[in-house]
Amino acid sequence: MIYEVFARKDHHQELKHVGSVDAADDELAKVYAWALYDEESWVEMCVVPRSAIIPVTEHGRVPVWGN
Amino acid sequence: MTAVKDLTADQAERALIEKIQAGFTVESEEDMTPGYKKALLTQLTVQGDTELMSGPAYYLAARDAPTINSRIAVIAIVHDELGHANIAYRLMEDLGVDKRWLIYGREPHEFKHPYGFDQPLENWAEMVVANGFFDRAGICLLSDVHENTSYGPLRRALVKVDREEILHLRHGESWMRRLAKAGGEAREALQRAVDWMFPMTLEWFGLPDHLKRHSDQLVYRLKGKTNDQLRQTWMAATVPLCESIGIKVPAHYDAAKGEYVIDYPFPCQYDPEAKRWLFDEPITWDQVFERWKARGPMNQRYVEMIQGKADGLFGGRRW
Amino acid sequence: MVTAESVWEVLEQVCDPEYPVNIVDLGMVYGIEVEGSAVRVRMTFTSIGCPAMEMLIQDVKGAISALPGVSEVRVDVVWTPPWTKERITERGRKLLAACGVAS
Amino acid sequence: MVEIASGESLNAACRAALKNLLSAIADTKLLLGYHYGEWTFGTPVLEASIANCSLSQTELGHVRLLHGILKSHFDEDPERLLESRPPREMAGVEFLDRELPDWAAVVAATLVVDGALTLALHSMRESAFLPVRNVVDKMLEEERYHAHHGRGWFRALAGRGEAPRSTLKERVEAALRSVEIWWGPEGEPEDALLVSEGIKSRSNSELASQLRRDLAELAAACGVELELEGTAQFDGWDPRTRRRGDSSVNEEILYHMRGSKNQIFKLT
Repeated sequence: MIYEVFARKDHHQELKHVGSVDAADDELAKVYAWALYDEESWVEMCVVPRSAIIPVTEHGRVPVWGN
Repeated sequence: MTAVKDLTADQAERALIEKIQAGFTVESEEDMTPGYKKALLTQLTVQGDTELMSGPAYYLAARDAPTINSRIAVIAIVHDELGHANIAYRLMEDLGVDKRWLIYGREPHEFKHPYGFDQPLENWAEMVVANGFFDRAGICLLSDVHENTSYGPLRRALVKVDREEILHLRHGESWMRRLAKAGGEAREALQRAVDWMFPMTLEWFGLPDHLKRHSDQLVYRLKGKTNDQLRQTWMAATVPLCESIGIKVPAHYDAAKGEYVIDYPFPCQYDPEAKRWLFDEPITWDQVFERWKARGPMNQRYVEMIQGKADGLFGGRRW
Repeated sequence: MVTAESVWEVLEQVCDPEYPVNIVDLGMVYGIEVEGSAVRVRMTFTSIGCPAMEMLIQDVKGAISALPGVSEVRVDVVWTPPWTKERITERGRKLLAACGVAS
Repeated sequence: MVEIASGESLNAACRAALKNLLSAIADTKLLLGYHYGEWTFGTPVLEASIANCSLSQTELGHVRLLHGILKSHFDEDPERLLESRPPREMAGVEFLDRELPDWAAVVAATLVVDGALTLALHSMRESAFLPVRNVVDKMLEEERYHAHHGRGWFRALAGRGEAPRSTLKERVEAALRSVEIWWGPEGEPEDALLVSEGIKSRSNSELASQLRRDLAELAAACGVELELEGTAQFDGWDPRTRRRGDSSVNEEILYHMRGSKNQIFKLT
């Protein structure tokens, strides 16, 4: 299952899309997000199953473009 | 390779090329033409495969690292490289290519990494020269892509890559200085490594500009510099480094020409068993491509390491 | 005669190889003590397995040794309190933002 | 609370016991670092490769740190520990003595062996011995994702059908048997001393029960039946090697970890 990874490096910044991981479940997705996107000591990081993302804008789409 | 003429004959291709040359950033598949997508996928495949294949090459050297600090440093480098491979494959996956197939489904000869990563790194000197030379080549190529690429998602993803590659380079160069300074066997091993790895990296940048009339990647602004320009950038960093530590390289700066000049017939024959360049046997680029296509001595083993056993989960590993 | 201030100052020239920001603004230097010509630095790293640890310690020793009046430099690596992003100074944040790190 | 700032301030018996414990943790971490490194390749997905590579780095970082403590406070020479000690003096968990044969064995090592070390470290969070207490939180923070990786793959493999499940069961049980020996017999004097002196908060047998409980809970949730009750025999058990027989780590692994091939590059 593909999960999108979001993170922020500072509390006063918005969450930003940093990439995606392929994982069997939520717990593994957490490990992989941590291991793959470790370029920052993020203050917050989270993963969202790609299937849970609902596009809103007209050209909204998944995967999330333009990380 | 598609000729520029062919591309510009197609109206849609021509329109996209004009837009891109005027500064347009491609953000999604809908912005792409078939020609653009194909050129981008080729570039990402080479990028991903190069990073991926450096993993086993570096790891087998890290496994015998002389100290715990140096072991940690190279394992961290392997970690970065695999992460970078994942970035390229992820971008391809978003364009409809199966990432698992890219990694686990292809035959060893189907990977599109440079010949340099089909070679064994047999001692610590070769490991650190790989960091100093190969990773420097990687930085030359990728920072050019980073600065120039018309593909937005790639440009953003490369921020992480660029930064981490600098650490690899620093690791390589500081060890090269240490080995040179240590003298004796360590220094001799360093010189031997440079002797085969310097020409190996020069060849890596590919066909000289005067033999190459066009490049899809330049037309679509997937990169900015030509092969010869990139080769010059690489030599401008590595030749002075080697000279400053008293290590000989077969190239020098020609002040009159204002550029670096290679001191042997380029390209020439290579003996992978002896790891020796035969400077008295010049060859054509077609012969180089043939050698590349036949792959080097470690191709099969490195791919087997990465893929483990085909059925994945439980088999013993062949490597 | 070397002073703690001059040591802090010179450490602002030592950069982390991955972040183009000096170790003082990254909040990695926990303390500096000067006794005569001997300097003791207490510093931490972002992770225990930091691959650049050896390199950075060498850089720190080199930079301090170059100060006039220094005869001995000791670097103690400490892990309490653990380093977090909160330790980065305001100036460090601006520098990081300026070079495009994760922004 | 008693606070002991240096190795010299420990009483002799306690100092010897703690030195043995820290060396045993470092030896096991060294082997974990090696196996995670080896299993940076040939995993079922690239993400798992990258995670293992990261795990290897953490473990080796911890070895470097523990060797530093052994040097400063216990007169140990890290170079001797790593390079010239006879293999039979090493005190790693036996499960790691040889190459891990398959992915299920890697999952077992992560879950059981790495998990046991994490419990051991956890029992020293409030240690009276400051040089350890001051580093434990940082170490535990770095270990957090190791446990997630072990549990996540246990679940994943348990859900892949009969054959994967039975291999997984076999590997986890073997790892657990090996760890039980490493913990030592109940009431083992060195361990009891470390607890009574406030170096550790819980005895190894308490930690062993905790590990069994954690595994039982995970296995139950995944429908795997694990044989958890130990039948370990401890006659002739040596607190220095944490073993009873004269088994020892594979020479080839040691050859790699000692950097024997690159002798001429060991510059001072």
